Amino acid sequence: MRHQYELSQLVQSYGGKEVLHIDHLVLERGRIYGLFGPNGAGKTTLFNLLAFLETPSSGSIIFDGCTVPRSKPGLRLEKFRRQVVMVDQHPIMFSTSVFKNIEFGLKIRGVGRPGRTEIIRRVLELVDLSSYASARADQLSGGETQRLALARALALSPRVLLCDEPTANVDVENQAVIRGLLSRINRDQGCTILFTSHDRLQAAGLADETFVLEKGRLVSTSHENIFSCSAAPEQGVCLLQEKTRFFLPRGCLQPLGRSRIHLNPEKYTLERGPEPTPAPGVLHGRISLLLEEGERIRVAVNTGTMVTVFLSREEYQRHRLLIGDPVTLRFGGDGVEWL
Amino acid sequence: MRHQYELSQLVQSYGGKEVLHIDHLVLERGRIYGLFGPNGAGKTTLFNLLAFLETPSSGSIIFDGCTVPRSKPGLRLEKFRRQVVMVDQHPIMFSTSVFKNIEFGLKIRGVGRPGRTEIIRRVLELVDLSSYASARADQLSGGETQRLALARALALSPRVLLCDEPTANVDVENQAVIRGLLSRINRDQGCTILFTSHDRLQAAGLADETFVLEKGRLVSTSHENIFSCSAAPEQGVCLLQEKTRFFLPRGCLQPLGRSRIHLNPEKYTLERGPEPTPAPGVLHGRISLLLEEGERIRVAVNTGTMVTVFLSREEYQRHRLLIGDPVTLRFGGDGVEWL
Amino acid sequence: LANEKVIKMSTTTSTQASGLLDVLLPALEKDTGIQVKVIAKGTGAAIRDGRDGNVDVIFVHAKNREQAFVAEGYGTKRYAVMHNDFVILGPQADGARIKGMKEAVPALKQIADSHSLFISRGDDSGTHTKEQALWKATGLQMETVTSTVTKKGKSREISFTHPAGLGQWYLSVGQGMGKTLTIADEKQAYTLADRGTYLKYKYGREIPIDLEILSEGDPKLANPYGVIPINPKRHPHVNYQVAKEFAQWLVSARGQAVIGGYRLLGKQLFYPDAVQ
Amino acid sequence: MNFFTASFSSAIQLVFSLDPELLTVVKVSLRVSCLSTLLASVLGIPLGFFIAHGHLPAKRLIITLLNSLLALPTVVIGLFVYGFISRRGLFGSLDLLYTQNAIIIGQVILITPLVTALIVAAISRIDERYAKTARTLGATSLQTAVVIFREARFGICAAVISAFGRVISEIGISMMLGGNIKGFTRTMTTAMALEYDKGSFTLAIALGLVLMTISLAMNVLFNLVQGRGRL
Amino acid sequence: MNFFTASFSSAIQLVFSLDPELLTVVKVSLRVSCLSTLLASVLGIPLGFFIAHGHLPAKRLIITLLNSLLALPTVVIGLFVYGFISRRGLFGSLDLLYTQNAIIIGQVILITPLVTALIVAAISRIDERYAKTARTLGATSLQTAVVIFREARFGICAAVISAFGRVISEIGISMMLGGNIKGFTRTMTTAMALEYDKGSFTLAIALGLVLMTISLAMNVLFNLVQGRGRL
Ligand SMILES: Nc1ncnc2c1ncn2[C@@H]1O[C@H](COP(=O)(O)OP(=O)(O)OP(=O)(O)O)[C@@H](O)[C@H]1O
Ligand SMILES: Nc1ncnc2c1ncn2[C@@H]1O[C@H](COP(=O)(O)OP(=O)(O)OP(=O)(O)O)[C@@H](O)[C@H]1O
Ligand SMILES: [Mg+2]
Ligand SMILES: [Mg+2]
Repeated sequence: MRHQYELSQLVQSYGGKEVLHIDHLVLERGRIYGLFGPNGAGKTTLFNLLAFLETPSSGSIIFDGCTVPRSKPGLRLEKFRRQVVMVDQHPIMFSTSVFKNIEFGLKIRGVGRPGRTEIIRRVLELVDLSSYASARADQLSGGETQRLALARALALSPRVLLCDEPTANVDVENQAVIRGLLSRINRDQGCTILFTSHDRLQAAGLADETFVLEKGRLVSTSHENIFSCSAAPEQGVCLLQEKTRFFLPRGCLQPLGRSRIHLNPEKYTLERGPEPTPAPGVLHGRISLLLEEGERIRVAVNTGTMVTVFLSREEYQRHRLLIGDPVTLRFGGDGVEWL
Repeated sequence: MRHQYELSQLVQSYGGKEVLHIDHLVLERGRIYGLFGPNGAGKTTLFNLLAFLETPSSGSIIFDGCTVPRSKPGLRLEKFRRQVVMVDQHPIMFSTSVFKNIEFGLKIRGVGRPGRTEIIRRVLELVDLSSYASARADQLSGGETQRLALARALALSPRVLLCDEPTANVDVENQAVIRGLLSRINRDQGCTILFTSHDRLQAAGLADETFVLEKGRLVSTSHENIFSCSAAPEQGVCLLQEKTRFFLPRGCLQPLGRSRIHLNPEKYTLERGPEPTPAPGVLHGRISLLLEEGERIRVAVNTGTMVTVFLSREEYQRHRLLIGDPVTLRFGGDGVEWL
Repeated sequence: LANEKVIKMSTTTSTQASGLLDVLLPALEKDTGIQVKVIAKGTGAAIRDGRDGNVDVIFVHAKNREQAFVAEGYGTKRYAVMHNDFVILGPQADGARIKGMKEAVPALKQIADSHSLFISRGDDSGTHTKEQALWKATGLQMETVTSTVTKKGKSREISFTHPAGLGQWYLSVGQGMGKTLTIADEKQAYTLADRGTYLKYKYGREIPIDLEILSEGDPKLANPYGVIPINPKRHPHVNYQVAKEFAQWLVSARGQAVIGGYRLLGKQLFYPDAVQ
Repeated sequence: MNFFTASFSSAIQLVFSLDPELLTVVKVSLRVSCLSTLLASVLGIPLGFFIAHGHLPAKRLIITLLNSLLALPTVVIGLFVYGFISRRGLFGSLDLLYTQNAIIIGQVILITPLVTALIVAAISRIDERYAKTARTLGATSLQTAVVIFREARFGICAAVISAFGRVISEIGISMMLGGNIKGFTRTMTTAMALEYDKGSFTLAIALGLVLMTISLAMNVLFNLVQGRGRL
Repeated sequence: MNFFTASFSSAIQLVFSLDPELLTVVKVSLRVSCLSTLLASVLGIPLGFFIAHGHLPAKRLIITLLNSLLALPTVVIGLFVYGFISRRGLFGSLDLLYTQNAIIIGQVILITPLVTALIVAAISRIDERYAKTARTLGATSLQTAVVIFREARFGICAAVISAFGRVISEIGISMMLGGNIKGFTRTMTTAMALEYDKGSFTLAIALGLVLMTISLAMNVLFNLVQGRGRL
């Protein structure tokens, strides 16, 4: 049994509004998962459920082979919670010292004083906050708070670690440190890790697998290249982010008014050089970013708005693209989707 | 008189600890400034002073030609505050509706009801939160909150806008929107903008000028390539981020124990291809990222740790570097600094 | 504390506030070894305590109600212990011109006729009972306020009688003697008071009240006190033997001597009733 | 024991008889309690705000003193005020003693420390960032205070309600400074005390029940005014 | 007027004479007040926590009822308890009437609603994320409650201090259920009332001053125990 979580028909609603609806999802033990999605997609909501901090409106969660009972008043979920620690998006610190904030979870788990001191020393060092041990935890700066929250979670050596935007507000140096930390505890302790992020670039190397939530549902789009899109005066043309004119490919009708368009970064063709005449599905611009992401290369093309596409290493080597090179992107009807 | 702010000998201490110390700094009207620096460097502290929300321990601020009086109880700083709005790192929402949160500042400024409604409608649209107008503001998701906070500030058309990490927690699509918004209000309304960020890439195109704070002081380092650094067993070698061996250049002695090293990304030479023997000041690796930043190209080299350097467009065109290309970086004694 | 010789006594505030108990009880303890726990409250509440069996003995001044109390079997016997007297007080200016009048009833009538301010205790206390009786005797037109109380399923009427003019010249304050005196003094009004409290307020304080005795000595103004041990047949737990011993000591020559000898500010307050 | 049931039926009877005397007593009680709660709030809320938010050097000491004042007994307040407003006192000429205003003065002294202390507690807990946000949005000190009040509204309501509960159930001051004068300064509690002294417990409890009903009604009203939202 | 100065010197004299009678009275007062505050806290704090944090359907209604209970007059409580513990009452055989325990019972009834209501107010304002954080760190319900208490400590202290102030200055219940028996149930306030009844205002105020001093001392003590930290 290698399933850490198995979710079925998991729904969470607030005031009648469904903000999360997952039909089925299995998360395996000892892996690192990245969770992406726009604001309000339900990422934090999902984490709250996975950390047993809220009760879903309906649906079931199987954790480590045990069905999590639906919370009733007085029901004790500590058994589950002790194995899963969530690091909040905006972590909150108890109004005591940094040391005591970390000590809290350890005390609860009955770790003896010398053990506690040793663990606290170690985790503070990991996040480079050793000199803050006796500082007031609720007066730290934004990034310090974020790091302390991670240290507080790490001290408990959880089986599952849920990090809600672990590197937001954290400085570049420590972002690398945190990513290193996460992969290390995953490797050394077999800890299952889920994290959310809006920073694809930073997160790219970390996750073994990624999911995208959109309006509360798991979607297969990669969540790149989503643009607000309004109709231009001409027929069959729309304005991406009110700036870039885009001829819609044949067979692709724009919904009325403003809407959102998704240009699939894997379903396109790329040619070097500009194409002089505007044609359906065609965008041109200059290359602005090139980035290695695993076995593929991310290419950001400045067409007025920034459009991202992916190339395989071979394609890239064939094209030998440089920053500033003019290119033409051609999206077919299957590469364009309305959201 | 084009000076928006003139700061002299500005010091802020908390409990005897000096967290900010700026000898002299002039910020000009109508420009966009980026403020960078590691966690705890004092960025938020500086913003609090610039927004007249805290009183400096010592030093003076001249705003728009007027010296800001040192706050005494009962002193009215509203005159100044009405021109400067700060968007917090972790913005706090009043526990009313989204609409009323934005309305607050407008009401205070005596904007009439129809005017208010119109402005609120407009700014909500700007940050794509129109459908949330009647939602409870303190129950929004992380990124929604961030965007609402910006909208709340924009509604007031301030002369100066201070954004503390405006795009942290915001999704990719809206990050672009926010950057667009900031440059637009800067252009259209001549609003002076200061923002902090840890995301150099995102911020690159936005700022007219950038500053770096480090331990409360303005520094000239670009804050790139700062690594924790511990001594390796061999003489004259250190380990960058406990991973990459680095032979220190001649004349460059490592302080005892752990410390932090800065490799200046502008003081180096780059050569194509690997150099087989380890030599002082030399790192090699493969290119992992190429990014256009104004007139120069950012190059990230994966040497085990990620090292960033900058190339001018000409140099870049000369080298014709591709992702994955092996390169050698050579830092002289003046390119290496201990922090 | 299992002292057999401890009893609880409910009494009116006047016995305690006048200071009598402060000399009486030590003498009692010296003679008989009896310790008395004193609970001072309004006459009505004190009688109520006796009815409920919360105390062993009561020491009050409301003769009719005391007799009823014994008749209903709550107490064994009323021992007539002592009396003091009431006096009619008023401001020095004496707008109703009653100074020196020997008889209380005409004096009150004169107060009513001149519509001089009169403060009534209005609390159904012994003093109030006496006042109502005097007013009735004046032959003035009286008003009666009746309120109905449901008790044990039966309705019971409680009535108050007062001369016409309530709220104009006749104020009913519903408070203890001391507070009533303070109010009367403050408003420079007439009132009926027991002599003990008056003396205390006139001579026993840093700031004496201004009121003066304008009429005294009428036998109708006598104020008898009685002591009643609670009937053990009703309340088997009461310490009847000691309570009886206490009552008997009070009416003994020794007890009576202590009472007769008590001086407040050089003036005698209480007159023994059981002296042979 | 059975006087509970008896009291209950008396209370109902009292209320339904709409006894004019009862009505007067209720009216006096409500008027006095509402006014003194109002005055104490007007004094105590800003004061509490100032103590909690002003940068006072001796904040802790002030709070300790304030808390000690919560133990001020009604007798002391009664005598104190009496000293001032009695015929021989400083303000004797105003003829305040034994009026409803005298009760109000005493009760204001009684509950202002309570309101203040509870406001300090309610406001201290409000995150400083609310004030900061209001200020950066351009609020004056007063407008900032309004924001903080809105965030602390539940605590503030609790303070005001406690104060109201304290005064409407208060006896000592009403008795000493009001004088329990029938038709003028007789309140529900002094009427109750009087009934008790007379030994008519049933009526005393019946009045108490009426008082509780009124208090409940006031609270329901307050709750409606306070409106919906997070507690 | 000048009885204020007179009272002041009397108070000092009283304290320095270390009058054994005064000492007994103070001891009784402190014992009764401390015990009833303790008991009411033991009842009211968990109850308040439960009301604030439990997912009760009728939370708002319960709070309204609770607030109405704040107006419970001492006479009613006194009579109510009297009904139970008087000789003819349900618990008459326990011989509780006119003992310190009777006062404590009455006072606990008096202040438990106060403590509970103030605790509800204090705790409702604590950000839910504190509880959430504690829970994700593995805290049981009890441990979570402890965290919330620590964050709400200032409000909780205010509640307990108010309750203490209320009982130590309370007269009605002490008088009715204690009986003001010298040496046994005479508290500072009933002694004060007696002195007042006797017309010795000076002594009454002097006793009041002693009471205030004791209350101040208790508060300073409390402050020291409470320790440093944000208010
Ligand atoms: N307690 C709540 N009551 C009502 N609505 C809520 C509540 N919590 C969240 N929501 C709403 O549910 C939606 C999903 O919120 P959630 O916090 O899960 O988003 P998210 O994916 O974490 O977004 P972000 O990237 O901005 O953090 C949002 O639209 C939010 O406004
Ligand atoms: N109220 C305070 N009391 C004590 N120390 C404080 C207080 N506010 C900030 N500090 C300390 O001052 C330093 C600077 O804090 P500041 O918030 O300005 O950092 P920052 O540059 O904004 O960092 P970040 O990128 O993490 O937001 C930090 O070390 C912080 O712990
Ligand atoms: Mg979120
Ligand atoms: Mg900051």
